[in-house]
Amino acid sequence: MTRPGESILEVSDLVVEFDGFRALDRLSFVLYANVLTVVIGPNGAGKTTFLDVITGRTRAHGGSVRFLGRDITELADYRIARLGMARKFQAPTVFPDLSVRDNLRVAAAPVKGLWSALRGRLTPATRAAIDEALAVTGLGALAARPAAALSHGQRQWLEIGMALATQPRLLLLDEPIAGMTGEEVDRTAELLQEIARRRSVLVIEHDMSFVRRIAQRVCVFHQGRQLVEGSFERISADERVREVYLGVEAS
Amino acid sequence: MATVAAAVPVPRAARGAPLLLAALALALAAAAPLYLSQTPLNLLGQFLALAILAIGLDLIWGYAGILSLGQGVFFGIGGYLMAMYLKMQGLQPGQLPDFMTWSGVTSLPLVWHPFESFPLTLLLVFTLPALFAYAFGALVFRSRIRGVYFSIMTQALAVAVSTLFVDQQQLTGGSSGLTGFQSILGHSFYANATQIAFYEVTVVVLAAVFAVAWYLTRSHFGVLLRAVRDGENRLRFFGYNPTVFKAFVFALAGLCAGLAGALYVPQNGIIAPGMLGVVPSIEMVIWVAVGGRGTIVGALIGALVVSYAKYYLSSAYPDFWLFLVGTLFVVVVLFFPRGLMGLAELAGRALRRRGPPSET
Amino acid sequence: MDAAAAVSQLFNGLSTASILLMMALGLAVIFGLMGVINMAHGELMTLGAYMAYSCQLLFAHLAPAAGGWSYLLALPLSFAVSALLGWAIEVALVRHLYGRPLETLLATWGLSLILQQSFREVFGSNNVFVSTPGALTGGVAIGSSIQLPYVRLFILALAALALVGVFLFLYRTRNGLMIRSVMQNRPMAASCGINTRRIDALTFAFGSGLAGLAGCALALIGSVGPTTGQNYIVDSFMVVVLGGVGQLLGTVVGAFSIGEAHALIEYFTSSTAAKVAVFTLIILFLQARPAGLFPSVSRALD
Amino acid sequence: MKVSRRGFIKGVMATGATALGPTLVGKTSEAWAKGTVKVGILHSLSGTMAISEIPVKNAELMAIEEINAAGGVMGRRIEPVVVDGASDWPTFAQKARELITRDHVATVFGCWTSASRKAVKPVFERYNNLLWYPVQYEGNECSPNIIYTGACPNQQIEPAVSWLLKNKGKKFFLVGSDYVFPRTANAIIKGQLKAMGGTLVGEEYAPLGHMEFATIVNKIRQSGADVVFSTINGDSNVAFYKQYAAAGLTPEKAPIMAVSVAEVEVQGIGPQYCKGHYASWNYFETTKTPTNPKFVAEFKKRYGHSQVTDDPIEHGYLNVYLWKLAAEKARSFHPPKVRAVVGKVSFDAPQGKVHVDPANQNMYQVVRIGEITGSGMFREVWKTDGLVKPEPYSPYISDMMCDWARGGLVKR
Repeated sequence: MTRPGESILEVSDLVVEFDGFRALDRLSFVLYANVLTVVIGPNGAGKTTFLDVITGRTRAHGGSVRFLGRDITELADYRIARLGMARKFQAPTVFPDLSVRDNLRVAAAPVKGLWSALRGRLTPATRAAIDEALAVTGLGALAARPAAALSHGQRQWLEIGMALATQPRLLLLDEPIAGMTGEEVDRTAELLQEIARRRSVLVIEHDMSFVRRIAQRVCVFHQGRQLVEGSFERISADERVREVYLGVEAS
Repeated sequence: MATVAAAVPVPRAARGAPLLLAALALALAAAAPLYLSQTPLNLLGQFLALAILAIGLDLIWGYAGILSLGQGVFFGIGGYLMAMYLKMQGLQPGQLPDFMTWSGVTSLPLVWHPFESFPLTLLLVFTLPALFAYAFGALVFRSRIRGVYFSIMTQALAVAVSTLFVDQQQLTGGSSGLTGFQSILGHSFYANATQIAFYEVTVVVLAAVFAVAWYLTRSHFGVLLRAVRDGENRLRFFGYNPTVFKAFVFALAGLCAGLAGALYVPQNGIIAPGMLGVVPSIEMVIWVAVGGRGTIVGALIGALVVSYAKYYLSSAYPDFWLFLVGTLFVVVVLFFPRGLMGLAELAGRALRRRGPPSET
Repeated sequence: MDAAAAVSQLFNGLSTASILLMMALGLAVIFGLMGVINMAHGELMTLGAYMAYSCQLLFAHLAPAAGGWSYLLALPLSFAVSALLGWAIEVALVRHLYGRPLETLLATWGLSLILQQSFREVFGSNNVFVSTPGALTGGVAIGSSIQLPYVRLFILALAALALVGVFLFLYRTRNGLMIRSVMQNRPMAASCGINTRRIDALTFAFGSGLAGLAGCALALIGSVGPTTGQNYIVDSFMVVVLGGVGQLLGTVVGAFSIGEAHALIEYFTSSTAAKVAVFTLIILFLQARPAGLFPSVSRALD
Repeated sequence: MKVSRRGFIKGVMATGATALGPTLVGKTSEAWAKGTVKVGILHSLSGTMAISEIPVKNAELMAIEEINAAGGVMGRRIEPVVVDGASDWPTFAQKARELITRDHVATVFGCWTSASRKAVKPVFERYNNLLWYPVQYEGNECSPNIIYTGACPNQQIEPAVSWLLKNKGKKFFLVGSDYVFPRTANAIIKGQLKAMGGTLVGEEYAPLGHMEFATIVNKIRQSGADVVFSTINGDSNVAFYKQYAAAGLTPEKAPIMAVSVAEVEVQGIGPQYCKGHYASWNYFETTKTPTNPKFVAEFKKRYGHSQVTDDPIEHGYLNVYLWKLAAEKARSFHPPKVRAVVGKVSFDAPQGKVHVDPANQNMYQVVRIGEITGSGMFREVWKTDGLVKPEPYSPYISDMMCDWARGGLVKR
């Protein structure tokens, strides 16, 4: 188990290009364990591309990614996931035809190979993980419903629940409160803080009031690089950040 | 309280009903030689063999969302393997199958040697179509070709393989295919008893394939197949490698198709490259679409209904049955995307609604 | 292979490519916009070929003296009639299956059966022949052993013209702009007030018209019968898959590569071997570049 | 619930029985004991072969109607049962079985491709029925249950090769569709060329339905061939002739001798592309016999004036008459009895008087070579003096022969 303050993810000199455009430009970044970190930055700063690279969805053209001390730069996406990295996408991406419980079961299964799927045994530990996810997300009453029947916010939680059910070491969340009502945002904030007590969490977010509410540490990306990092107060006082966010009230 | 108590047994009975129906259908099918004369029995046997393929197709299309327009290839491989064995039966030592003589072949080609042995043929029937499907699937899925792209690739496969089979006349009998079988395991090929045996074997294999498919689709594996269908990439981020699942289920469908071919050939008496091509492969998909995909039962029923309809219509209305068949496909896809099973379900719900108000 | 044979074969490859290109252009435009594969594309092509035949009949009855000109009328007519049918197919069938590409594939296949049988009812089950206009008989002789047939040169020119036409339509007209915007971001285009349904129908009609034109060209060198379209359909799919979706250049290079590869392999082996080899090469090529020669970049997850 | 479920099952079974009725409940009565006699017509009415087979079906129906109009066979009206083989060989096998066991037909007229014939052969042998096959073929078959009236290799291919060697040149280029007939035909031709001093300068096959012949034409050009012997079948012919002409090859430089191009095909290709090339058959629409004008006129009257007759159409027609005559001779519709006397009757067909060789159940007939004219007809340029005895096993590739007097397939 990593202790707070220990680094869990180290990214150095990461380069990604699309048709000559540098989405990530020698980006270096360190994520500390059990610190709820939020990445902010204007559109096109490379935030989502950054998530794509560390989860193995996009290949880096240069630089390296180390997760739990292991070089994962060239590792296949599903292998990275197996190491304990879970990701919640920007738009809710649950399996609409499966029930809420089946969705969680897909995520919670401890072995993700073919044969265990064919044997199809549900271990007590998996069952417990599913129940816990149901409890944490408050979807217990809807367990038998197909995910397609959930509201938008409920789907967001289900996806967070699924990410949690994989028992990740690191949880990556891309704009988790997009499209949520005020009440749902409050609940999500509580949920994230609850999760961050035991796990490392990285959030990408635009909503500054939400960021202020949850962030223990904030990193600002700009033009494919990390511009500055620190506490929310420090970031909001930074000249460069104000410049980047011209027109955005940071205080 | 009373309504709740009354409501409980209904789902339980409903859960038992499919099993009961299946058992009944199996018994009815197995006893067919008692009440059907030879020709209809033979026809039914062919259709049941095709149903085996349809079940495999439903596994990949209905559950995993993989639309193959090349199942004829695996059907054909199974069929050719069986036909090669049948062709070797009843030959004098040193004698060659007739078409080889016409093609100027003087000694038995190497690939034909295994088919002198029945166990070896069986082994190949069970493994070769599945292995070939696995290899093709793994290759194509690995590079993340899917959706319509994958369908087109399978179509190309069907064209390439059927062209190859036509071309290699000295090995495959060319476009005429393999026919004119004499005997099997020392029994006359066309004897009634032999044909009934083929039929019964088909029923048994179909039942086994059905049972396996039923189990698989209701297991965690089935859940994962549907997850592959609805969000293959999402699965990756939960630590699954969808390629393995897809290649496996594609191989399974290939196995079903191969078995279907191997059982179809002895009952129809011929296998030809035309059956490996694009058109029959699409027809196979239509069986599943008409029956209702993602239900297994639907695939079985669809294969029987469509095959029979085609057989009947092409005799009754030889001049315009293509109109009828074409229209059927368009109508089913447009208006009944869930096929006959969807219709049956609607009808069932309507019946239940008219019955006593048992829902709480 | 001596120089003469090499030149002839390069030319043969080019002329095969030109037909594939005309077939595939329509398919690629439709596929690129709507993500659907139209299995009745071959029948739309057949329709174009039958239009050439119909014009020939018409002239033979009304103006036998001007019979040689019938083909000139057939060219725009084949485009128009196929486009009209394509429009009807979109409105009656494809539109209702939006977002279900695999179902569209099956439904249009059913439609192709209906169309084949219709051709048989209307034009008879026999093949019909379209005679080459007098101006296109013969060819350019190069040396003693090479002749580049005028028909082939004409089809080559027609394909180039079709390509230019598609380019101008997509990049120089208002409708083309709308088509491209729908191609790139459908919801955004819709919210900008573009009637995406109309654009879909328009594109489908346009692509179908191109198929008709291809059929009209084919009538000069191949057979015209109810099942004519079936002989070309899989090859044109291959062009689209190989070329990648969303860029005209991909379709052009795809058609060119398949045409030339086929001609060269066939020269040294047989046409069966060439067919099998080309398909195998395409499958292997897609291993390296799954999205084709010129993939369109997308960030969507699924 | 229970009642309705049982009702449902009953309903399903009842529906099933009705649906299966036409096929599954066999008719036990002898169909030809009732004033009519049923015969099967088994051709492709859909798919790629429909183009060739539909006119043959029409000719067979025409013969049946003529016979019925003239009083039928032994006082019975012929009732044709038409089924669609759909250009698919397994379907042919299914339909043949259905005709024999469900409809209890007395005999069947049908098939075109060798593949379809080979598919139904075991069925006819199994049920000991009789198939009348109207198309020229590659031989190499000896079935007691098939009457082959189309030309054997020695009644079409071999005379054509001899004629070419004598009149057109020694260097042969062989081109064919990729299936059993062209491959066997070419094996025979190669044997014959070797024996008669010709040379082979090229041999190419294209898949059925192939449309791009530019490369093959290029190879023909490069080879310096004197003659092209074509066994291309079906749609591909159109592409082949058009592209042959477009490449500047003419009948004067290198004529094409075809064995699968008759009047119907010439219509589809366009006479302008075939003019001056040759084909070898037993019958042309222009063949001058006393009976032919009536046959041609009748066919056009029934099926339209643009319709042409050709060799397979004529064979389909004469098959029905040969069967009628044999049945009358046997005084029975029972297939084995008809077969037993099939060699004892002769028919004055549109191509002239013909009769079946009882030894191998192929037909004695005249061989003709025609040059294609601008109107899409054939001008006869050569014919054999008399009827040619059929030899289904060509001596150039086989040491076997078919002789039912000696029990079937035996060494020559």
